[in-house]
Amino acid sequence: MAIEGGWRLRPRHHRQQDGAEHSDRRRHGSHRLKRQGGRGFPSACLIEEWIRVTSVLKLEQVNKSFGALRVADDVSFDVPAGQALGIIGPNGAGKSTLFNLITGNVAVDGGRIAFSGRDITRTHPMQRCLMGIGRTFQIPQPFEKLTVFENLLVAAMFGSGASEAEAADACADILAETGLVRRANVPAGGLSLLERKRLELARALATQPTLLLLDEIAGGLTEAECGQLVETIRRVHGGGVTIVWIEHVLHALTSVVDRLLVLDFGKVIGIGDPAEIMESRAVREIYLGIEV
Amino acid sequence: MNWLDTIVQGILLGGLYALFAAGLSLVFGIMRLVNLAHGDLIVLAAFLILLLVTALGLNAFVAALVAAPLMFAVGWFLQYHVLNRTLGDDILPPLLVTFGLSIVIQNALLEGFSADSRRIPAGGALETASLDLGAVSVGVMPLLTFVSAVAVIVILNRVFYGTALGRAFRATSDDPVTAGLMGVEPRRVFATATGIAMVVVTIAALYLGTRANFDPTIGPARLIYAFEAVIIGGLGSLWGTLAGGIIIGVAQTVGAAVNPEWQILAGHVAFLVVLIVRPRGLFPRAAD
Amino acid sequence: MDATVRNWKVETRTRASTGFAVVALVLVVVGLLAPFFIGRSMLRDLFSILTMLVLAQSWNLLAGYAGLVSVGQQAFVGFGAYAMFACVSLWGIDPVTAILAGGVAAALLSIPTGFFAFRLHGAYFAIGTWVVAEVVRLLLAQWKALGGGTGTSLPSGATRDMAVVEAIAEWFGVRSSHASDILTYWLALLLAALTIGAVYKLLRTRQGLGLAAVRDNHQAAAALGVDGARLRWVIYVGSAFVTGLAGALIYVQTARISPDAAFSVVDWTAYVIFIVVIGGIGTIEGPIVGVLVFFVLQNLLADYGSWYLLVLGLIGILVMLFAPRGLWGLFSDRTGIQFFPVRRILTGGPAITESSHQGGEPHG
Amino acid sequence: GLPMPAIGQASAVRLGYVSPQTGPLAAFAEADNFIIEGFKAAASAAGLEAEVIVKDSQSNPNRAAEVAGELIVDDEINLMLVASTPETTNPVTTTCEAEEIPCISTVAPWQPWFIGQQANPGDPGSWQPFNSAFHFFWGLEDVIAVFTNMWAQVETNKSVGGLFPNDGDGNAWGDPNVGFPPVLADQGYTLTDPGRYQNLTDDFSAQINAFKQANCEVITGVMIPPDFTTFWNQAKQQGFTPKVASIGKAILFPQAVEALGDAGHNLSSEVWWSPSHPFKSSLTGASAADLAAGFTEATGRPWTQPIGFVHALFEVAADVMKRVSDPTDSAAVVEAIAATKLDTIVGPLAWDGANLPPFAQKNVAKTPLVGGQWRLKEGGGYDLVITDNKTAPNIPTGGAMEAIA
Amino acid sequence: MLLETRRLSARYGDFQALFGVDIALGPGETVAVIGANGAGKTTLLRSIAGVLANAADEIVFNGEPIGALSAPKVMARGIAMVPEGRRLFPSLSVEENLLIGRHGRAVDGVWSLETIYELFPVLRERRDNPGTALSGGQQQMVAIGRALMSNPRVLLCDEISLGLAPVVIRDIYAAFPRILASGASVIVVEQNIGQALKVADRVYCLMEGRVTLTGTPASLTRDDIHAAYFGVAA
Ligand SMILES: Nc1ncnc2c1ncn2[C@@H]1O[C@H](COP(=O)(O)OP(=O)(O)OP(=O)(O)O)[C@@H](O)[C@H]1O
Ligand SMILES: Nc1ncnc2c1ncn2[C@@H]1O[C@H](COP(=O)(O)OP(=O)(O)OP(=O)(O)O)[C@@H](O)[C@H]1O
Ligand SMILES: [Mg+2]
Ligand SMILES: [Mg+2]
Repeated sequence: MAIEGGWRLRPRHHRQQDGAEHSDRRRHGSHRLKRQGGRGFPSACLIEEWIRVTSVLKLEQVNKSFGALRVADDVSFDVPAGQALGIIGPNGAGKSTLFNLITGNVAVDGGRIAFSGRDITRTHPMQRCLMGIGRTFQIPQPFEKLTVFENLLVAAMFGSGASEAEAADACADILAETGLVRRANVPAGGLSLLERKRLELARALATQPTLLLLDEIAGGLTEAECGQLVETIRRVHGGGVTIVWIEHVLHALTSVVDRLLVLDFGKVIGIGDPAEIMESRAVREIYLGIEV
Repeated sequence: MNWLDTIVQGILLGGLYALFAAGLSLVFGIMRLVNLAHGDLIVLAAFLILLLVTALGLNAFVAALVAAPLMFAVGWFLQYHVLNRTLGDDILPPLLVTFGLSIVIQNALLEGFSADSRRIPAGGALETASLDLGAVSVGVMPLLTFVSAVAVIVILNRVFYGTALGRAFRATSDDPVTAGLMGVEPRRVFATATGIAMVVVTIAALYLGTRANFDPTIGPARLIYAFEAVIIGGLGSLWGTLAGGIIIGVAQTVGAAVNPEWQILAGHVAFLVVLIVRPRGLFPRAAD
Repeated sequence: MDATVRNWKVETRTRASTGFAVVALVLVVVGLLAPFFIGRSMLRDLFSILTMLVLAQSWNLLAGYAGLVSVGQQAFVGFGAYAMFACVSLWGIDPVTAILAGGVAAALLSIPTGFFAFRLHGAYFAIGTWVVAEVVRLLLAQWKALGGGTGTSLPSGATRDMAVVEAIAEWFGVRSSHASDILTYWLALLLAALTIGAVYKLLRTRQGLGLAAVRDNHQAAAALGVDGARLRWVIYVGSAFVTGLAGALIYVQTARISPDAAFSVVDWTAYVIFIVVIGGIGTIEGPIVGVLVFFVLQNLLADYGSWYLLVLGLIGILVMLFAPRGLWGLFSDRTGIQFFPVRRILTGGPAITESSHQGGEPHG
Repeated sequence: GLPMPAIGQASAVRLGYVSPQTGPLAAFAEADNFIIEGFKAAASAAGLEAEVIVKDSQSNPNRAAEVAGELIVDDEINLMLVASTPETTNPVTTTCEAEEIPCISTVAPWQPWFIGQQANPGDPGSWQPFNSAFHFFWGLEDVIAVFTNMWAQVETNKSVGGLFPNDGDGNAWGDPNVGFPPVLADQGYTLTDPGRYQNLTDDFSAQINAFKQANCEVITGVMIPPDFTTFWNQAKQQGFTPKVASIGKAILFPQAVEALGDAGHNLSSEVWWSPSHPFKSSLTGASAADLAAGFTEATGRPWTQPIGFVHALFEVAADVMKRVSDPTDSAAVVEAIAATKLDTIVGPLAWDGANLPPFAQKNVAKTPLVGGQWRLKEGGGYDLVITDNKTAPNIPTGGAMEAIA
Repeated sequence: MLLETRRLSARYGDFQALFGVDIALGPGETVAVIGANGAGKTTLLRSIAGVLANAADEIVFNGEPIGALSAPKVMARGIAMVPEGRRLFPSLSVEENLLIGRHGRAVDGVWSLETIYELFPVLRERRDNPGTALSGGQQQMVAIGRALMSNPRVLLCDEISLGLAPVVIRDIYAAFPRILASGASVIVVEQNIGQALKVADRVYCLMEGRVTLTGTPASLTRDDIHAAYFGVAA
């Protein structure tokens, strides 16, 4: 299933090779550029930008309740550019809801969400995608009547603004990377659950996001598949993409993320170095179920 | 102008619409089946009652009692053998099949009963009898209609939200395959639901047929009010359907009181206004 | 690293479709020349077929591709027709210009109605559009200058005095009523060809793909950057425009209008739905097949009174039950033939072994 | 002693006939087959070779226009005949007028037919006569006269309630210029007209309240049967009991009156034709009573008023075709229609402009109209009794007006 | 044997997903089915449960051929399934979702609302919520509880640990002895091989619709499993 040539994140079509940022739509994307073109010295203006946009994602006292149930309780954290943040927590802690708040699928009750320095608290989900937030859904939501390949094309053409020809190449590569190439021309409605999950990932990648939100994509994979997935995510991350990953398969998660955040009853009860977090009493008790 | 009377007549009219809508509320609200033949099925039931009244000389109410199980069978059969095949996420197959059915019923009735305008005799005095309540006088038949509507809705509510059968109805409408894994026979459950809806249709037919003339082609005209009542009430909410019927009824009589030109329009406008304010109706189901 | 050879290819055209493009062109040309060699009665039949086809294509675009199942298209037929009548009868405008005005009026009407209808989804949308159409009907029934509920007729001679009718009459050497049939036929042919062309073009662009995505899952589509709302608006207003044009054109030929006729849900929406679904929804070929079947049935059965409608209803039911993807779907599934392919097939590269076993299925 | 050039013709005369044989208005056309069979027999006996091509409008105006087009273009008819309600007569007539095909129409009061086809019905100055279309029936002025004559027989306070729907008939009857209002005002009646309601309305409390307020003792209007039943029942429930109710259309057919149960007793209506009309068919020589009896015998159904008019339509067609030498010459056929002078089963008929305003004189011919009341028979069923014949004294009455109990 | 498949084949349209699969389950046994994505594990369970149509004698339960029976009939005989992807009923509350598990087979036994609330206490708190307003993991708990409500003789579990927090997985598998003690036999489909091997008496490995490996957990080596998964020796 390995692919020759490998897949890498290519610059969005409208981004100029010399590093000058012309797109008004995606000004915030420049931090990633810097990592890609890291060999040279960044220009002064880019440094400015770099400083201004140290955190790609910033949540300030975000609150959300479903009826009497508090699912986000004064959640505040930020994710610096290029970081990979893992989120763990018991079932029902509010992890997926947090993603829905970040992508705008669920409206916040209070608080502020900023993306690359811009307030996006009230921005439409579609706009957020165009700004560079890509996501997977925990319960896959493929376009069932479109083929797998067309599913990706949609993401690539609309999400990253690529032309159809460019998008087709990128999609084909992503299909190969995610092991779906065999199923490229099958309507997505005929996929098995795990194939659907891969499609979720592939589609999110095809939008060429600067921030990638992954919701439980490693569950149900065999060891080998899991290893491959981790490789993929590492590579994407290496390409400069900021990642937030919700996962219950801890060994996969901890092998990628730089920081770990623990959520319980909608509250952030810990954030920091993965190893430390995993050792913490709270996590061992409420999440791993190890008696202490 | 007598506003009290206008409102009271509107509420009573709402009872009639709610009765038309209650059967629809079951199939549309619970199975998400847009039944365009609903109006024609009411007319079919009315002809059935009429047939029983004229052929056997039964009283209209007794005839309706006899017709109800027959209509239950019709509904059961229809759902089991025809409509079940159209269910799914797509609203079009049921739309088309029931539209075809509507045409078939209308024209079959035309062939069988001609285009004559008929009426079910409700037993002389009852049709024109009324209760004088001082400022307003309330017709006995409209009052009976309203009371029947409320009774139908109370009973249906108990069945659908308080029994294992009702649970099976709702589960099947969500996901027939998984319901099958629970031991629910989806085809039978839907057939039973439609059968029950047809019993309600028979009750509606009794009042449709006794209050005014009907002919084979009169069904679709009332269908739109029934749909409006179901939608502004909120999908799956039977009380909502009653409320929806009353809103449309009152809007119509108030509109007419201003000027009869606005009577029907006012009902539609009330529907539009409710949906602009609450796009999912007054009492939407939590999960949809 | 950049030298990776890419041998992926994306294909949409099929051999049948390339051949068909030529055939289609020939058909249009033959259609344009038809008045030279066919009689008037055939011309009128073709006119009805073509106008119904336009209605069917625009409803299909709406329901089959955008997932907006409207039961209220008669609003635009009627409104377009009434606008045309007002232009001709009240303001003395030439009917051909008035047809355009009818289309524009319908498009304008679609803006406020869309504002309302887009708050609704699925079955709600269907019923909502129906109610809106009723409201428009009831409002126009109050327009006393055009006869209120009674209706009105075009001034006699209005169609005979249409621009170019006289020229056509001379050219063909026919009576002016025949000449106006020729003109309306040409307009219908033009409208049908342009509608099909425009729909196909739209579907082949990225917007077409976006449309399919939104219809399948609007939440996921939004999360991938597809502007579903804008797409829906474009489609809704566009199909209202086309429907309005068709309505105005139809009533130029009928020459008499009344609210019940112009806003008939059965004539302008139910039969259209019937046509599309019988033929195959979500395909461009479907409505074409459907409209032909419909007319054959009508001609065969129309003299049998209520039996005609009864049989029509039964056929609709049977097709829906046993060939839910319509007659064209049935054919296309068996043969894999598509004249208007829109599916993008990825070929080349390593190991795309399976291709879809439903290869014939378009996004429908 | 008329010359009969039709005999020498190579091809048969082609008559197109459109009527609502199915759909809600089908009751109007129930005698079509019976009449057409009779016509064919009589015509061939008289040596007229005529082919009748019948089309069903399905009670749908769109369909009516379409089949009219087919008759003209596909079947190349020489003369169009059309009957029964403006929904069918108007689209067909409009098509014929545009195609310059001669057309004779009936069974619709002439105002909705004539005015309803004008481009701007609201502006009498703009009304144009038709070139090829002709109509025979009575008009609103007749029904108004008949109704007021009937009302005059009963002691009332001259306060009238009007029920006019927003359709072809209702708009004509309620029209402030040509309808009921000006005439009633002239005759000293006060009319309470709450406004045009839509057909198939389920509640008439607004109208009932208005009538009660105005203390109306007379009710009139032109309603469809279900609406009248709804109104009549609701009126009784609300304690509103007028002395006279003269209603057009709704109680035309005996079945519709029977549907009211006992509440139909003494309702009054216009009578266009009945078996007791003292006229004979020019085609078959049968009297009105013969025709009605023949229909009942053939079909087992009671006679209805449209029978006479549909028959008369074919009488006129036969008469016209006898008088033209070339039936394909539209202009000649039109001329022949205009020159018609015929004693038909619905009375003497001529497009001579008698009793008509100038604009309609060319295209309309009037037939006599009287008034009648439905009376409960012993042992069920109703009889239509002619109670007023001031407008047509040659038609005998069968009794005097009675107030509704 | 309590349940056996005999040369079981299954297809979706033109696409054949299973080719002559033989597996067997004894009373009180736990059998694990493993295999790569798309190997046909779900298809196998769906065939047994009666969701997919088969020839009657392809599946034998208690000596009776049940391959041709519909899902409700299979369920009434005591085979309950926890479907892949949870599939709760959105218009039913959590409690109703559990209760409907008894619809086709209301057999008294160990499992009742009470014991299931004991097993998953969080469900008791949310009993009146619509089923789908729960988190993914909570939904999985409801799905398991719902299948247990009929006190089945055979429980089919399709990837029940998918998406669950480790503590919940532990709890669920901790419940296995209780499930088995109540007299039920279990087929688990698991990607989590470690987990599967821990609970299973016997393991079947599927690859592209065929059984490529059978054995007891103890007898299987890593290499065996790898080979069975991918058709090549590691
Ligand atoms: N409804 C369907 N229509 C067509 N093909 C299907 C359908 N469901 C499953 N398949 C195909 O059948 C094969 C077996 O699927 P199945 O769901 O049984 O796999 P699985 O072993 O459960 O995989 P996973 O681990 O991904 O859940 C797969 O290739 C899948 O794509
Ligand atoms: N639409 C909704 N309405 C009401 N309650 C909801 C809704 N969506 C989620 N919830 C509730 O919010 C809480 C958090 O749900 P969420 O899906 O965010 O959990 P999670 O942390 O992702 O859990 P898991 O790891 O199991 O996926 C749960 O208790 C759930 O029941
Ligand atoms: Mg989650
Ligand atoms: Mg599976």
